[in-house]
Amino acid sequence: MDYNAMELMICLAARALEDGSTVVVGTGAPCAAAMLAQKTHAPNLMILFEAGGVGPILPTMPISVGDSRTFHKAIMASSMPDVMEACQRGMIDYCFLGGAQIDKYGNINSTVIGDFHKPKVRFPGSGGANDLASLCWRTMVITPHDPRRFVEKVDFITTPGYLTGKGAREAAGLPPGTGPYKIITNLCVMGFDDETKRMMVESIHPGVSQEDVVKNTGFELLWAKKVATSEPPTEEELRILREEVDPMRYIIGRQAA
Amino acid sequence: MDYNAMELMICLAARALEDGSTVVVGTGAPCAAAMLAQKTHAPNLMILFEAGGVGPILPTMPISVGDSRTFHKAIMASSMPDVMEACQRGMIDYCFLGGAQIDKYGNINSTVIGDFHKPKVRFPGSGGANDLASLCWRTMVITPHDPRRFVEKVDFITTPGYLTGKGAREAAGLPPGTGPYKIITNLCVMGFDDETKRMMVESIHPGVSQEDVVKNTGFELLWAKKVATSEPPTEEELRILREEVDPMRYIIGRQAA
Amino acid sequence: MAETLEAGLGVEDIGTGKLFMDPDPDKAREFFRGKSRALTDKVMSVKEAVSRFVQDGDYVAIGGFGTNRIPTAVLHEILRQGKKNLGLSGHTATHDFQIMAAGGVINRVDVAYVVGLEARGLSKAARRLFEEARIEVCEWTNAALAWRYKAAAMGIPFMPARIMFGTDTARYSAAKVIACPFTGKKLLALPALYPDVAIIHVHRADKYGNAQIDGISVSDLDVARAAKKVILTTERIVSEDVIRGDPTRTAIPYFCVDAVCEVRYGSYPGNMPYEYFSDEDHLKEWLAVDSNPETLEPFLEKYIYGTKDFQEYLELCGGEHRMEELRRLEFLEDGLGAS
Amino acid sequence: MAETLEAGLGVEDIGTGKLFMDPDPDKAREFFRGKSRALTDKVMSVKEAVSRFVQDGDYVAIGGFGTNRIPTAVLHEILRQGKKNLGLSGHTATHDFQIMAAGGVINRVDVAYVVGLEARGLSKAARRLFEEARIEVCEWTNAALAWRYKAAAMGIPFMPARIMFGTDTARYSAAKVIACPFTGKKLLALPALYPDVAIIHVHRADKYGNAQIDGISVSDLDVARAAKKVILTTERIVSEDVIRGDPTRTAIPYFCVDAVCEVRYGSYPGNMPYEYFSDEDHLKEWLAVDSNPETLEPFLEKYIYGTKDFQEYLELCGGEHRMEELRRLEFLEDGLGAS
Repeated sequence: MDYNAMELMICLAARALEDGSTVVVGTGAPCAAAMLAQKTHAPNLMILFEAGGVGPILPTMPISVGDSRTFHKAIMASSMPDVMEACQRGMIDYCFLGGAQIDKYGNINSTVIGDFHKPKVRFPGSGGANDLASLCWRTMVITPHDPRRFVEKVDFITTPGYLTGKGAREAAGLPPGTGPYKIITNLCVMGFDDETKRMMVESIHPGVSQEDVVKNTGFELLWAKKVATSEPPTEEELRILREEVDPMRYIIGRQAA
Repeated sequence: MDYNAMELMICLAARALEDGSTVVVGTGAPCAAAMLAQKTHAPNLMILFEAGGVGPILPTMPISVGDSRTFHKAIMASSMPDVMEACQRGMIDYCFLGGAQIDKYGNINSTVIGDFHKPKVRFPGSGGANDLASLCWRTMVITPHDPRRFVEKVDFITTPGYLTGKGAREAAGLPPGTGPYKIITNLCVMGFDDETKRMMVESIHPGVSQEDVVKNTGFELLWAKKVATSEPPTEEELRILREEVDPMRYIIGRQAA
Repeated sequence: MAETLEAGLGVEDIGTGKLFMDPDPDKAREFFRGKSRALTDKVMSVKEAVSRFVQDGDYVAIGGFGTNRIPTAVLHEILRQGKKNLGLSGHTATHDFQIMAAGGVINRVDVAYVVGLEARGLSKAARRLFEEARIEVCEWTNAALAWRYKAAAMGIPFMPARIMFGTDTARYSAAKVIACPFTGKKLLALPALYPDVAIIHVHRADKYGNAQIDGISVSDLDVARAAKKVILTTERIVSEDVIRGDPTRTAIPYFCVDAVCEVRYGSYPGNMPYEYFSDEDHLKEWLAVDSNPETLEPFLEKYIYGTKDFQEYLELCGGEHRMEELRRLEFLEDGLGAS
Repeated sequence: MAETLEAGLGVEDIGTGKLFMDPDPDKAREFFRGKSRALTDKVMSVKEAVSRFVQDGDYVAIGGFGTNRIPTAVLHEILRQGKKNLGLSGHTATHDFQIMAAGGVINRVDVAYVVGLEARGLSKAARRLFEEARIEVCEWTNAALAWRYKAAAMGIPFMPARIMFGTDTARYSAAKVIACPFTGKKLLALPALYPDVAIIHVHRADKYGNAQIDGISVSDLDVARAAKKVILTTERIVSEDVIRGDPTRTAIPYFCVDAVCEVRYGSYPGNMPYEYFSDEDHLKEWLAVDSNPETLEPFLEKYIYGTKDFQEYLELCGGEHRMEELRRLEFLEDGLGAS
């Protein structure tokens, strides 16, 4: 069955979300992934938005993480501090992030390219990204895969990955046991090596070569002992994604890279 | 016109409350005083209760500072932290306290008589008293006047008055500009001397002698340059107090000492 | 250590009291990581809830405000099941404290306000616990306990505050003094309080534990979030649609909650705002009998140990007829008299 | 200073950013002591509110969330009155930031999220401010600004938190690192943020400023309490009875508020929950024109400088007819399409 890279990324992200867990999502692909997970293997996945929406029944894709869709028939229309404090308390399992640059430890830049005081490019800044990546148990990243994004050294660490390697998060003061979990791109799925906390390729998408991945990554990747081929979307996943999650093709109609 | 000591105390307390100010009250005489003030010179006095009631239209005397009367037709039914934080922020002008013992600096004991670990008498403890006296601008005390209550040294400082004198509150860490304002008893009204922060008699109730006050006080009092005679309740005050504030005579029917 | 404090670099141990609960947010995070987030039916009897979620030795926080919106049925069941060595947060604990003191189920207490029933007078049974030194005590204030809950609800180990300075309340607490890193000012550091169990009575909840409270919430939003386990009693169990129909009104989300027990008149003899007023006659009777162990024992036997559940207690107290009177009082239907 | 930190005795200055606002709670207390607590009629025009309560140089906090429940009318009026050198809290400031950047009224910003409009793209006009170094910047995060407001609302000079560690976000912030006096763990100290003015759009308020918000409150409960002056715009002014009839619902009490302005559709082109959805076409037009000063100028002239008030702006944007379409979108009356 035909599918595009965005559909595959959403399906892979959805499968990484365990049933009975909690996830803070943004708009776009992460939200689609969480909705797909709810409609497939994880009916008890609870979705939160950082602006205060808790457990909505999403009628359509939100445009903003604070718009009225994010608390449509929700179990609670709360506040930003309430949601951030649930994260800090340890109640939130997953968060989803993007970014302009990411390094081999999963550190993310969404602030500036170039000098901070007179940047070449100014991006929005952390928003809630730093908070969620600091406080939620597992950070998921969905991002296009190219060498301008996957860089040896990010211009600015907006959001903590594993910083400089194993133990660095805890030494810096972040809650233990947290950190990047899966990086899902249009080429592959990566996790992190337990010993070094460096990014490690776990599966490569169908039709993508190991060389494609290397070529599009600006740092040296680690490779799992057995690099799998990413499981393509099932017919059922695609049907739900296309008919129920994103019938207007807001997300799945986009270019993934 | 005839009146009893409790009625006088309530009237004197009411008159000390400025219009357009905010006051946290408890049950009993303080609440009656605030209600009387609202119905006489201070229509814009805003009453709060520490459990969360803000700006109620009191239909009757509350029995508890958290009962449903305390937020009857209120402008907000909030929470204890919200009210306490308004105090800490500096938005609350007055609070009212009582206590088992009080010393010449206005320090109050409502915790124990005797040894802390095996007390002769155990009282309820601070409740919100310490908080309110620490954070509101002016602390009012309404209490019976006898030598067991007005003591040289309280067994336990539950709630800070001026501690050991001028500057002691600020040195200890309390917000500047706060402290006991008026002590209203069945014998007299006392304030605090600016230089020493010791309790100072400002007015003596009609029919009470200076000697009565001295005899009933376990420490040396200061005396204002001109000790006035406390202004008795007016006819109008008594009418409102008896007909509108406390028609069931819950409070004004009590013994003041 | 005053000098280092002045320099913005100090910690002063002013409190000599015992810290009953660990304020470490990482230990709490480990617990919360394992706590269920699933939307499952948590409706059960009070008996089952107490049996499953209150263990001997647990530290308990009670919602409401002493005689207002209190979870009486659970407190009675704790006595009936003979729980032992409970700790208690005495955050304006009045009738709730009186019940637990009478039942001898507590051995330690963080005190803000206990032993009194506000204007109603003092409980002798509760005082005896202290005067006979049968309970470990640590002193605090209402705001201190409120902010200790809030720190825990926020997932931080302490909350700075500007209270308690200069007093024996601080001296017999477990607070510390720190200097503000920005202003150099002294601040009281209040350790986070993560109760083992919170017990809260609400107006309505769905079967998952999403709950609404009408009127003041006292500290219950923070208590429910701070506690490791939460037992809700509710005047009414409502459908999920009621909750989702007005999500602005949700005070406690289901993922904080472990048990949902429907207990009509569950705050009796306390006041339940917009439902029924407190039964002042019955509270007076409590204060009278608990002045003496010899009158207290048969009273407890009659109303608590000798009843099988809260429904039987309500019947002994006048049942629906009395509840109707208290409803009329709540709604001021007989004029302004409150008792 | 890592060693003293380990010993629970240190303060580490990790932030090199500028602290725009004084976190001293005693200075704030002095201000709040003088703030009116009287129930007075505060209804006035947006023009009067901005003229009286927004001074050149003031530091401003905006309620809502970027394109949701934002006080657009006040932002336009700030441009129209040519206010200068404002500071801004960029707590997910999206369209609000875009307006203020376009108008050149701000010269410093605490950034959590600015220049972007979430999924809609980036504002070039907003980016130019940074890329041409025409604005002073201090970096934070959404939670950091939320908790900075909360510290101020609570009347304490800082809030401990567990975020930002190890990042350049912290390095370009004005946060400090302290050690927990109880656990020894590192905590980020976030300085209290007391804005000079908060501007918040709500669903309904009475003439005194008692206000209700339907749906998420984002940080507005804390913002309203933390700010020295508060301007409310409201979809509807309601009678005091509406407020007193359901006091559980009051989000902002009148004593925080200085001005109440009735502005129907006041969040346009943003979303107002339960009222109308965002006008994505108009927001797209904004993003298109602000990519270039030459297209931006006539756009601002047409929609803001050339209009006398928000009502005229609404008329230019399609008036009641367009608002009715956005109402239908909000209520999903034409199916699931959101734009």
